[in-house]
Amino acid sequence: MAQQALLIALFPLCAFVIQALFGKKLPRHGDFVSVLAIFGSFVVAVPIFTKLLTQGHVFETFQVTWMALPGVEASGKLNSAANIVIGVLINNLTAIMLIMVTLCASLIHLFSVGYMHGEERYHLFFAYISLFSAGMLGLVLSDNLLTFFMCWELMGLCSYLLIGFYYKKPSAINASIKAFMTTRVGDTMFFLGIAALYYVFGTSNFMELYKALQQGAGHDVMIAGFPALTFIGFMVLMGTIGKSAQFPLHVWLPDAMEGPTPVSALIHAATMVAAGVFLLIRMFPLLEASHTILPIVAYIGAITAFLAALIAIVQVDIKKVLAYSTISQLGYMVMGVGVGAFAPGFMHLITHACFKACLFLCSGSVIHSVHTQDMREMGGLKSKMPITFATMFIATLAISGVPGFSGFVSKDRILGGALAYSMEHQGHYLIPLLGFATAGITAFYMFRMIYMTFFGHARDEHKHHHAHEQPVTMTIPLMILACLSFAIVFAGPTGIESIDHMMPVKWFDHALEGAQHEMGIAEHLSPEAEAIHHHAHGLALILSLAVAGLGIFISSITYLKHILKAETLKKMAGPVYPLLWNKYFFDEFYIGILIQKGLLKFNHFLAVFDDKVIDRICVDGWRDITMGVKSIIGRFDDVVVDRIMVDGTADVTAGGGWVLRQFQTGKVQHYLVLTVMVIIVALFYANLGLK
Amino acid sequence: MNKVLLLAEILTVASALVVGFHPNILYASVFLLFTFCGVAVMFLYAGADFLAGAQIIIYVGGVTILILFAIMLTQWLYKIKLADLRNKMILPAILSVAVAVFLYRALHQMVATLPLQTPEALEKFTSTPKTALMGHALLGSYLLPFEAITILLLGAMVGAVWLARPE
Amino acid sequence: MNHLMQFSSSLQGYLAVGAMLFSLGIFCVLTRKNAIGILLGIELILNAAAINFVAFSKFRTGLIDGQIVALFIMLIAAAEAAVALAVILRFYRLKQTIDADEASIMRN
Amino acid sequence: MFPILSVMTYIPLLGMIVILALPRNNPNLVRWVAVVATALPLALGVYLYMHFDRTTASMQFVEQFDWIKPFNIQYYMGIDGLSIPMVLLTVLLSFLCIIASWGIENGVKGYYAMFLFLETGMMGVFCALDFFLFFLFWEIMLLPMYFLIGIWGGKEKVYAAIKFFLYTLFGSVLMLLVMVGMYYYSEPHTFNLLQLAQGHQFVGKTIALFGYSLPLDKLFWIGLFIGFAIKVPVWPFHTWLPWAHVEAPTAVSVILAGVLLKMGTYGILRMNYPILPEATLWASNFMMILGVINILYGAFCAMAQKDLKKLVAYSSVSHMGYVIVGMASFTTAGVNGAVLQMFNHGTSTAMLFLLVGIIYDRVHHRWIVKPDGSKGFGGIASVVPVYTGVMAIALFASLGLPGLSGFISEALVFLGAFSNPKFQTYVVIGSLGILLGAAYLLWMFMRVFLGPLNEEHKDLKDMNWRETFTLIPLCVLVIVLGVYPMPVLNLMGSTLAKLLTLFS
Repeated sequence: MAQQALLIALFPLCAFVIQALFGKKLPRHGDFVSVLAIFGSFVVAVPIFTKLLTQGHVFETFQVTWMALPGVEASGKLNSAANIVIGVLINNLTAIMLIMVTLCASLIHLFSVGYMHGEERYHLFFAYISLFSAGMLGLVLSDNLLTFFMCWELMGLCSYLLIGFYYKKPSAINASIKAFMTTRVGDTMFFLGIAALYYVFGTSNFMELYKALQQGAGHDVMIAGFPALTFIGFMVLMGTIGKSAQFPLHVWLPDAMEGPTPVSALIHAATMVAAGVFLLIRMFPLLEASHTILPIVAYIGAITAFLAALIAIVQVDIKKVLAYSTISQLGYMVMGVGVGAFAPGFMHLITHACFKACLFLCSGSVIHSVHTQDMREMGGLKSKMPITFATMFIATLAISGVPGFSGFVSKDRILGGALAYSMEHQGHYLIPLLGFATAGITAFYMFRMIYMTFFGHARDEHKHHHAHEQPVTMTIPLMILACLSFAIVFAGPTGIESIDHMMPVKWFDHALEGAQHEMGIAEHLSPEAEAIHHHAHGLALILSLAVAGLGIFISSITYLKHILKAETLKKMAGPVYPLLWNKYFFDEFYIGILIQKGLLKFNHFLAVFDDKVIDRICVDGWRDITMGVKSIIGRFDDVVVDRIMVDGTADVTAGGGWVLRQFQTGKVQHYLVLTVMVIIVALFYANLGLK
Repeated sequence: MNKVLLLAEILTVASALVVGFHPNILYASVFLLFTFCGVAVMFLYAGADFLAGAQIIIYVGGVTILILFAIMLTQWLYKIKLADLRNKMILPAILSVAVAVFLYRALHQMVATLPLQTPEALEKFTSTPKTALMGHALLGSYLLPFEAITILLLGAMVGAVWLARPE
Repeated sequence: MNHLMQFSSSLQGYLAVGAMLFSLGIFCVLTRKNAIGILLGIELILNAAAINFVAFSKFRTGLIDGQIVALFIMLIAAAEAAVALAVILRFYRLKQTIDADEASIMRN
Repeated sequence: MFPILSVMTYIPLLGMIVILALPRNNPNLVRWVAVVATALPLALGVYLYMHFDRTTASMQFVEQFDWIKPFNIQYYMGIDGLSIPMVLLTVLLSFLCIIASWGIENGVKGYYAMFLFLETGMMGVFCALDFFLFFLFWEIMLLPMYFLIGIWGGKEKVYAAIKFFLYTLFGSVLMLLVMVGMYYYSEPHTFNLLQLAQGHQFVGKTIALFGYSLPLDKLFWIGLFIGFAIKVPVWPFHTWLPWAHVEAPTAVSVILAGVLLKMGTYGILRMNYPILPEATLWASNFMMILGVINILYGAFCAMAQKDLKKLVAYSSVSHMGYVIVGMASFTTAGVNGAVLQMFNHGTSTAMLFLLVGIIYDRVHHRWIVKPDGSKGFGGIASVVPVYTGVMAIALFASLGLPGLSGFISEALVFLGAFSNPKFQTYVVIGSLGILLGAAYLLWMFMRVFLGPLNEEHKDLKDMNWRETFTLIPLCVLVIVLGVYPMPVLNLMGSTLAKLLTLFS
């Protein structure tokens, strides 16, 4: 089965090759190739998933030697210790990820057919997006960090290409290079983490890593002055921070909205950015073993979630709101992993992928219809676009944490985990605090978006007039994704555990338990801890319902009923508002200070240094030295010194025609004189030596 | 017999002096011819009969004539005075003398390090006719350099013809 | 006189003549402005080298090798003279002079 | 046995002679002769590749006989896993360069003759196993290069050529001294590289110089290293490279970056490592530092360049730094990665230079930003899509994107270097190069190809069949080796494994 599973990644890869080479000549510019390929992947992924559902557990591996690097043992025999082995790992996590990615990708492909219709470079769009799907699926299938990283980077490339898809637009290409470079900061460090992993464990295979960790390997190794596990853990975290747009490398994701909307849905909401969280989950045993990293993870997540949510409040671009909300939700997942709520973190990854993809596609549908992204120019679209409205509303309920929807289940569990963590570890009260605050803010800005877009009166009559519902290829994906936003898909009818625990089938929890067992992190809580957890989850349920309700309430009275003026809120915020509007001045700091004042100045300095100091002074400067000798000797003999020393010696040693052009006579005999002098010196020494 | 050798050496050096110092290039080249002849005699006395012959044929018969041709082709005997304009002479003179002195000293001292044959063997070697010996050497252990020099000569000839061809 | 004759037929005599020819050759090469004059000097230098080889062959090694090398020197000298004279003729045709100082176009 | 290496080496020489004998007024005939004279070695290279025994570390296709008996100089040719990737790279790039030079109009005969002569020199360097022979080919190669830059180069060609010549000559002098020294201190006197490598001959011996007693092997090591470092070029001996690359005609830049730079690192692996292993270990730290400096310095300088070709030239400095780092790590992955990087850099940088040459042929300038501050290009992706696509592949290969060849070698280099606990800090610093590499290349790509179209270039023509033909093989190599590097890796595995036993 593992070999067949490779097809899941290979289908889109083949589609990419076909599209890139022949796409332009195919009928319909070959969009069907990509769509069929990803549906093929979905079809292959389904049996794996059904196996998980029916048997509760899947585990398959398949490995090949990719690079044989023979080493020699002391006895002189060749060995293969350094060989690089890659392969496919299919376990519960993989199976869930596969079905999620293939499903979302299929739907988004389908949506793109309508959305991108008639665009220039239509075939390339599908080529890139197929390559992306191949990368993401390859990443999910990888059983080792090396291929994981390769796919990771491949996705980075596709992200770059797709953000810069409208390559004539300066803002788009700036955003694309920013995205690539910012994530590459994290990627580079992630790669160092992989190298360190190789050094410590001699492998990057996940299963072997888990086994080694269970045996307690790696605790006594130091790297560059740090404990190895902490070093690796930190580097892996940096990878996540780059890819999942966590604070402080979150700046690229909002700009990435320059890409076409399906790209935002697929890459910058559902899959690629979630890959960072997936990485943390895959590496969880290592993070846990290092002890120092997990709190950092939790804080990074909590801070990101909170800061991004705050910015989202003031955004007026519908896609930017969603972008910041994505950052914020990713922060939740990271926080969940950080507080040890590993399963809820993963669950949130999946649920978020579904409802965020839905939200993005809905926003795409709106944008496609009214040709603007500015929410201030929308309004009152509810009647014009009923399906879009309904699906988007469902997804909004899900992300806001309303019971009965998927987002509620996962978010509530994360918050419960965070609360339990702060109860167990005194002093970490900031984490749940930020978490709950974010939950409220999320509900607020999401409903703000819904109200501004669909309710009220039309603010731009012209645009409103032309608005229309989208064709069926675009609405079907919306509906399917909206269906997946209900809690029942993942947990139970309401999502509230105490009510739902009679439900016989809780496939998700079973699958995750299996996965945890496999990783060697199966929880065996002490009775006290059990009690704390139970208590915390109960408290979290009440609190999260309360804050979400509060958020929705404020949003409603402000943007729906206009009882509270948005202007009043703005005034109340005081100096915070400009801070949020300018996104905490991160861009100014990175681009203005670090890059322009720092890096580019330094580059320029080095280039000048290279040209003027090393080349001109150190190399060509021999001329000046000989010239200096000349002036010391003075006018000893015009003929000898000026014409011969300078013309001859200086130029030859000077090492450059710059000198030759200025001082050289080009006369044979002057060189000969020099030659003869050398001969004399040589003979003189020969005489000395022969004595 | 040594008188002849001494005379030859004097002739060699004296005419070389003329070559070095005479302002007229034509005279210089004619005296170069005498130098070559003197060297040929020295070769003869060193037991190098074949070389002496070759010296006469190649240098006296070939090179010198070539040089004279070149002079006549380039410096119209009637139009341009043949006096050779000189560069500054002091430094070259110093250098040349220094070279001569140091070279002689170096060689003189180096001689001691060379293997020395018995006087009988040397005498026997000097008195043997060399043509046959050289022939064997050239087609024996020196075959490769010999072939190389053949190609060099051919190349030089072709090159010279090509360079001097009419436009 | 006898002493001189003794010297002249010794190894030292040959070496002395060789050294003198060599230095005169160098002098000639360095001072003449005329390209043909320079060529004359080179011929002298080469002959000086040949003399030394022959001398060592006679007075020291008693082997044919020295003479072989001398022969090669001659051949190379001949080749060199041929090419050099061809170059000079060419140069003369180009510049209407054979003053070596004029041959400085390589200077760029 | 058929002397395949000699035949490969001398066919171009034969071609050169034939070309010199051809009439001057038929440049196309000259070109086709050159194509044949490089295609034959390429075909033989394919034969070599097929029949090369991957399982042994010993020399193959050996030709050995006495050449200059009195000095024990041998004519000794042979290849092992270290040389064969370089030999293949040489024949391939030479062939492609001959085709890429089709546009040369002045002095066609001389140009192609010199080019073929150059190929002979390069082949010889990679095949020679006798130090004397090696040195001979090394010098042979210098001469045509000098003329190719000095005659067919750009505006400052003479300066660049002389600079190149003097720099490399300086290196050659050091190498010559070491060569003679090795000959005299070896017992029995020999130039044979394999014999020199036996028995650690130079360890513990000293030599008196300037009144100091210096360890012989370290002295030799330094001399050789400087000689080769100039070729690599290792900072601070690199300043000839931007000049030479920028002024040289396109194909010569390709050869320069694709093959000549590798001679430096090849030489270090061929001589310093096996002959002087103790000194190599002694100097490993120093090499590592230089490697890291190369990576960063090259990258920083590249980012500040305004001339496209100069940017690529500095990127070569940076990329050769990876080779040094990998070599100095003494781990299986590191050294394999270094040699693979030599090959991969050869292909990817050749692509970049060819591409820059193509655009230069069209518009006769290469400014990213013109000296007056205006944009040199901008947005040409829309007029030359195929060109842009190929450029993107070359670029991404060069910046180490997974799936393309550069990544594999860089990854191996870093994995290897990190596995040596001595060097972890250096690797952490050096990894900044990965980041900077992406930065300058993408920034260049953005300024040249993306954005609004610069109206000056709206009539730019896309690549013609000849240009496409030169780039396709490289493209294929870059992609195939990026996905499955074994075709090259398995050539060198056994040889490098044996080499590493000296350091364990």
